[in-house]
Amino acid sequence: MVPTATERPGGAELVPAQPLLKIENLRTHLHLARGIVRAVDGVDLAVAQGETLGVVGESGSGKTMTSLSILRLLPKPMGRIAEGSITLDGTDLVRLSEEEMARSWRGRKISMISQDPLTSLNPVFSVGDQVGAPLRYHGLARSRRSLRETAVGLLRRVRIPSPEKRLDDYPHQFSGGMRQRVACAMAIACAPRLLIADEPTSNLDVTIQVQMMELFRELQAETGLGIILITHDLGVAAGICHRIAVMYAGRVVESGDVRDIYRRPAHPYTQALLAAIPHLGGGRRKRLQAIPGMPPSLIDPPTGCRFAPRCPHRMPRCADYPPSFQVGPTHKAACWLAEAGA
Amino acid sequence: MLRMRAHALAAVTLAGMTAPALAQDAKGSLTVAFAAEGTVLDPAKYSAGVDHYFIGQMYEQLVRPGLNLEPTNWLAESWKVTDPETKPVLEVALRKGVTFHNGDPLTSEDFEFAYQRLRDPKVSRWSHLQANVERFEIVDDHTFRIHFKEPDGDYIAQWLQLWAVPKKYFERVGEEGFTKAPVGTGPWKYVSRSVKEELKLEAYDGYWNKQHRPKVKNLTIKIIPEDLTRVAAFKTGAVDWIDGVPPSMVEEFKTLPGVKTLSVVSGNNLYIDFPSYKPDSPFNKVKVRQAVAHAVDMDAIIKTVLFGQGERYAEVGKGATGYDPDLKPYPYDVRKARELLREAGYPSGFETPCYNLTTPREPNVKEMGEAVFAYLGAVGIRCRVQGLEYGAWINLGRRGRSGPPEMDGVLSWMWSQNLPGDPATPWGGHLHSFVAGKGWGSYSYTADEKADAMVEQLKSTMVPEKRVALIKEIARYKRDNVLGGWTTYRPVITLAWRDKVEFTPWAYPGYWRGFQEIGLKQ
Amino acid sequence: MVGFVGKRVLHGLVSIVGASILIFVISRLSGDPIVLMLPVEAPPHVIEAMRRNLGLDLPLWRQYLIFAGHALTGDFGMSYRWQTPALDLVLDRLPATIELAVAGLVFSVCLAVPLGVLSAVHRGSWIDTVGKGFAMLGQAMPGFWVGLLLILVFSIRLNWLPAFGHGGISHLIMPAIALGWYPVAAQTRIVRSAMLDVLESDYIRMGRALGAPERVLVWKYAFRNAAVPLVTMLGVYFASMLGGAFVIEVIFAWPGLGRTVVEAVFSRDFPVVQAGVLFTSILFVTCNLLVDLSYGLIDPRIRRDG
Amino acid sequence: MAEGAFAQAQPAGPPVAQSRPRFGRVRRLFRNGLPIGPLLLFGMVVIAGLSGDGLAPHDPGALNLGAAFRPPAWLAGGSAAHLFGTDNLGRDIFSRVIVGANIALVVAAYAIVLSGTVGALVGMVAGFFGGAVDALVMRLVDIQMSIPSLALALVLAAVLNPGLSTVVIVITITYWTWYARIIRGEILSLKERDYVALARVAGVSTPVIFARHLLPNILNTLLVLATLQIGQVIIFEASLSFLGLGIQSPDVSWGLMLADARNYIQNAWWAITIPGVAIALTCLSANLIGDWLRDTIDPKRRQL
Repeated sequence: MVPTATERPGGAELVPAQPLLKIENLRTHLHLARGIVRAVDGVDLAVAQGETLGVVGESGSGKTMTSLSILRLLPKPMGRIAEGSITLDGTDLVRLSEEEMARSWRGRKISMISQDPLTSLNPVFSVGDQVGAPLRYHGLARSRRSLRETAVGLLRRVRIPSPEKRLDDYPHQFSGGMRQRVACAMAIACAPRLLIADEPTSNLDVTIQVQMMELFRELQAETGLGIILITHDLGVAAGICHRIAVMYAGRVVESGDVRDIYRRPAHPYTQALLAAIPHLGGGRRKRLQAIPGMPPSLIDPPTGCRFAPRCPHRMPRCADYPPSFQVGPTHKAACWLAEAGA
Repeated sequence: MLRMRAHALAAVTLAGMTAPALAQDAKGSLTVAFAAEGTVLDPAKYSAGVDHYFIGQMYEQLVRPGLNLEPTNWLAESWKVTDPETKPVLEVALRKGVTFHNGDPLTSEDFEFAYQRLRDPKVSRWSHLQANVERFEIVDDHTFRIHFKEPDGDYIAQWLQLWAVPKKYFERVGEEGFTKAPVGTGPWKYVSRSVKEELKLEAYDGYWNKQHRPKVKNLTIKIIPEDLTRVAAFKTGAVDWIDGVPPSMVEEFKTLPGVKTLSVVSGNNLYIDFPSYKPDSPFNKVKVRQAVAHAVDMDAIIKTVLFGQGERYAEVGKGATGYDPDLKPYPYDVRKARELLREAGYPSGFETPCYNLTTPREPNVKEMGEAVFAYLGAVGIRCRVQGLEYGAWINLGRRGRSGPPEMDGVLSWMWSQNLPGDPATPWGGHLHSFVAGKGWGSYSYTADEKADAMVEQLKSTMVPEKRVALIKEIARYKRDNVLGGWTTYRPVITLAWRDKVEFTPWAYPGYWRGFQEIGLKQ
Repeated sequence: MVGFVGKRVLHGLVSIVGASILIFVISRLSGDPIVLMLPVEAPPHVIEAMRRNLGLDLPLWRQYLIFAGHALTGDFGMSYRWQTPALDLVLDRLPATIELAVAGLVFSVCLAVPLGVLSAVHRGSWIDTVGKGFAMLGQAMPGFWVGLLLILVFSIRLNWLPAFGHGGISHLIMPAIALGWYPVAAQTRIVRSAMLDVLESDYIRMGRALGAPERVLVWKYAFRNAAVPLVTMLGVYFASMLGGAFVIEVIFAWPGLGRTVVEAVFSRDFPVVQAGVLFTSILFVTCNLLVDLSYGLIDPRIRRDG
Repeated sequence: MAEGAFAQAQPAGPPVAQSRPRFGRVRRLFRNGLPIGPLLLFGMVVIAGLSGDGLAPHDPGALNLGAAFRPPAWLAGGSAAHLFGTDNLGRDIFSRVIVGANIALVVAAYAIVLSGTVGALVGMVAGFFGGAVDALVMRLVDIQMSIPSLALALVLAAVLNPGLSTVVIVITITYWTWYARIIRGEILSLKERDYVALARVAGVSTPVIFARHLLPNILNTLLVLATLQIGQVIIFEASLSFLGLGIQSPDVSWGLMLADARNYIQNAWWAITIPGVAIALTCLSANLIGDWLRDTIDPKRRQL
């Protein structure tokens, strides 16, 4: 069931029906010895209930730092949220204390699946213990026996074969795909509202990737779970996301429905990314275009459009900082080229 | 048949010895601590003086030194030696009514059994002491005679050698069984032992000597070699009696409230030896040896290095057989020492190796050695000091052996004359010249015919008066010519116990650690 | 699993036999024991008789064969000094040394683990420096000196602890401290760097993302991973405890094997030296083997392919 | 495919040099500056040591029975003549501590050089050639490792008649296995590196491979091992001297001073405290320098 987007007059961002998560003007800085890295430099995002938002971009574009900001798990002591708000179900997470964040939000309302299944499970504890852990953290476990039953249920839900027998096995006795499923079971243990999946499938081979996507879709359908899928792989994003946000150098340069982004990419960077995806078939043998140059340093980022130095359509106007132009009902792009179509 | 005049006193049964004092059963328990541990619990297997600490509590001999060191008949009611100069026969009459801890009565067979085991080199390490005994004759249950091939003065000097061991019990339980549960006639009965940790004893109710007996039921002897730890154990009340109060703490212990101390000579005789037998060695000249005797301020060393825990002696210590109060040790006189060196042909002195024992067999023996060598250096006998731990030290001192090069300089040495002391055996070992294969002079660096003759004669002098006179003569000759080394001091040990403990010190066996009479004040 | 154990046991046996040969030969060179056993005035023929009696006049290799032959049947010869079977002496004293070595190890681990974890969790803070400083101090002070000072303060001055002997826990405290303080620095370093790695791992960040309280994360999930490298080294540290016990036992009058061997060396009591050192190395080899086998308990991955 | 943080596949037995990509980064972040304090402290010990008894105000061996148990200068009854007071024989403790530094350095220097060279050579040979040689060496190392070091030292010292040279020999025999084991591990990991394999393929002779490729890396580790060993050697010598089998008087060593002073702990606490503090400060500074060296030169060696 694809959520219907309703028009919000004048809003730059077409807001989905019931906003689950709303990020406004988020700035997250890393205070390092060599200077302040403005990893996230004014990001606006939103995720609706039951919607999957794909956050796409090269590494260092700030997508992971954004997800860590949502969970308030920035690396201590360097990471700090300088500005902006992250509102989930009406509560601004940035104002919460660390204890409160841990006690009632992390793992309870928001949870995460990390990238590498090999290392995301504790090697010296049984799978049953780790899957049951979130329930213990949030006081949802009545007795040991009921905890085991819940854990078996969770494992069955993520399609782990004969879960009762595997409860006391250890992570190294599971394949990569299986381990990611266990991680997923841990993530949904307390029926969270939002799931942040940081490159969940990049370490898996393709067949497993498809199964994982299938799993996410089922979970979402069942629980109305909001999902933020962070990936550098546009192909994977296309498969599952309802909406896509493309990030470059700490900024959202384009966002919109998945159809708009793939058919009518308005921002040169998005166009370049799409050109870099190898297409099966498609007749013409097109050489894959690599994007020249390197993403800018985030310590003293260039003024104006940050993609300008690598942008084939560079114009003098690009020296000024391009606002987000509305190029479609739910489609925005931060590029002067898009100004014409607004 | 010349009766033993000197021992006439001994022949008479001591007044009151057998009067049955009302021996109420002893109660209570006491914990004491020794610095060193006896190794064996079988008198025949005794190897060194330290073994007396345990053997002395459980076993007894025929004769022993009394409270003021005079010879006292113990298990022997009376004894006499006939034809002491030609073919001596020692006849002993045993005390009646004496029983072993397991109730067996003491009889002559027990002593014959003890004699047989002492003769056998596979059992005893002192088999050579029985060399002069021809045969052992049992007259009746309480009388036996020992026939000698030739006169043997040492046999008498060491309390007639034999320890009472229960023959029937030993043969029943065998050697293994006996070491696990030893039985003797002594005041203390064996309870249990944990090597290096403790020996538990119990007062023997049926003990024959009602007058001198323990007045406490249980005794635990703890073994704490480390001085500091032993003192801490005493101060914290974990133990009520300790031996070997470190010299540096004797003054402090004397002032401690509720603590009594006793400082007594330990029976060991220390001296400095040098190769006077070697013609090419400076110590071959008597003037050099006399210079050594004058060069060291032994009294200052005793006062500071040994904290007063030493007693000067000239050849024979106070209380020992043949002690001559008129024989004085050499005075400290640096000018005389240098003059003697000049006369001996060494105006600017000479270099010599000096060997010092570093293992504390006697308290502060290492520091004492260092101090002596420093004084020698001051008069021109310049020492190249080398420290030796006990094993290496004994190996170096021995004459006529393979291994490390012969001792070629000044050597800090010691030779116990036991308590109350008899110099015959020690002189046989380091005054008499070294004779390979004969057993004379095994650690001797002296070669003097006159001294050799006198020492050999002493060996066969059994008549006490003659023995004393001969010892005095040898002592004077030894002192004047500084033969067999220069005598320095006899170590003094200090014991300490709490007021609540009633302790009467007996010198032998156990070298003051015998608990013949110990108890708790009621 | 069996192949792995078999190989290790074989290595252990080779080490033990090798150790027995090494100690046998060296102790034989340390001078003549007869002179120390017999009284000073014993005549030469008695000395020769004793030497023949003990078989010390035979060539060295034959003496070893006789010793090895008897040792296999449990007869390690009679102690020259105590004149009791050397084996009994050693076996009586071995438990006390094990007790002390274990106490020392427990003390050092109980100190090193919290220090290591805390200084890793609070890296760079004052806890880190104080922790490391305390651990470094232990590595800079000879055990016997620590022992002496402890006796001076806690026994003589404050009279809190018994200065000697063997008995309840109170007897164990000071010797364990004197023995155990030395390896604390090295153990802390191992736990600290292992902990630093683990705290940055994905599964810890995953745990945090699931709302785990910091205490549970550090002391349950992170700690067991960080303990693995320390456990692998426990065998080596137990051996250093055995070595260190030799001096500590002398000071605290601890009736252990260490003190027995020290005194046996001084009195050239070959049977006791051989039996004592041999059993210490058997103890060392077995405990190393046990530590290797125990990997499986702590680290499940080993169990599968161990 | 990003490589996992670190795969915790634990080899049986203590891990030989286990490389950790992430680890290096953490350490370099916290590379501490030059350890000024320890360098200064150790420098003082070296100066005192090299000067023999030049710096000592009195003859360290001179007895002065009258002036026994003088407290240090800063205490009541102390005199400036004897800065650290005197011991039971009236000898000046300050002079003895200085001369003690000399013995400590001499023992440490000889022992480290000897055990280092022997251990490194054996370790390199065993590591490089492997096979039977390696197995033999490792068994030898195991045999010696299975005897507690102090027990071995005791028996050796009784054989060789105690003194300075005996202490050095005993320490060498005890510590060479430590070097051999670690250098062998280092060689095993270096051998796998491509440039060594390439050199061998290119027909470069073994000694040249040793000299050009293996030795430079080994020197790093040896330097770290040596500094870490200084502290251990001094403590080892002190323990030997304490038992009476180490340095013998008239030579002066801190361990020996402790052994002599232990009976006078009541009358002269300074006699047993000051040499101990000297040992502690020297070892502490040596260990800190060793740690700093290890952190900067060779972060992987954290297990030492």
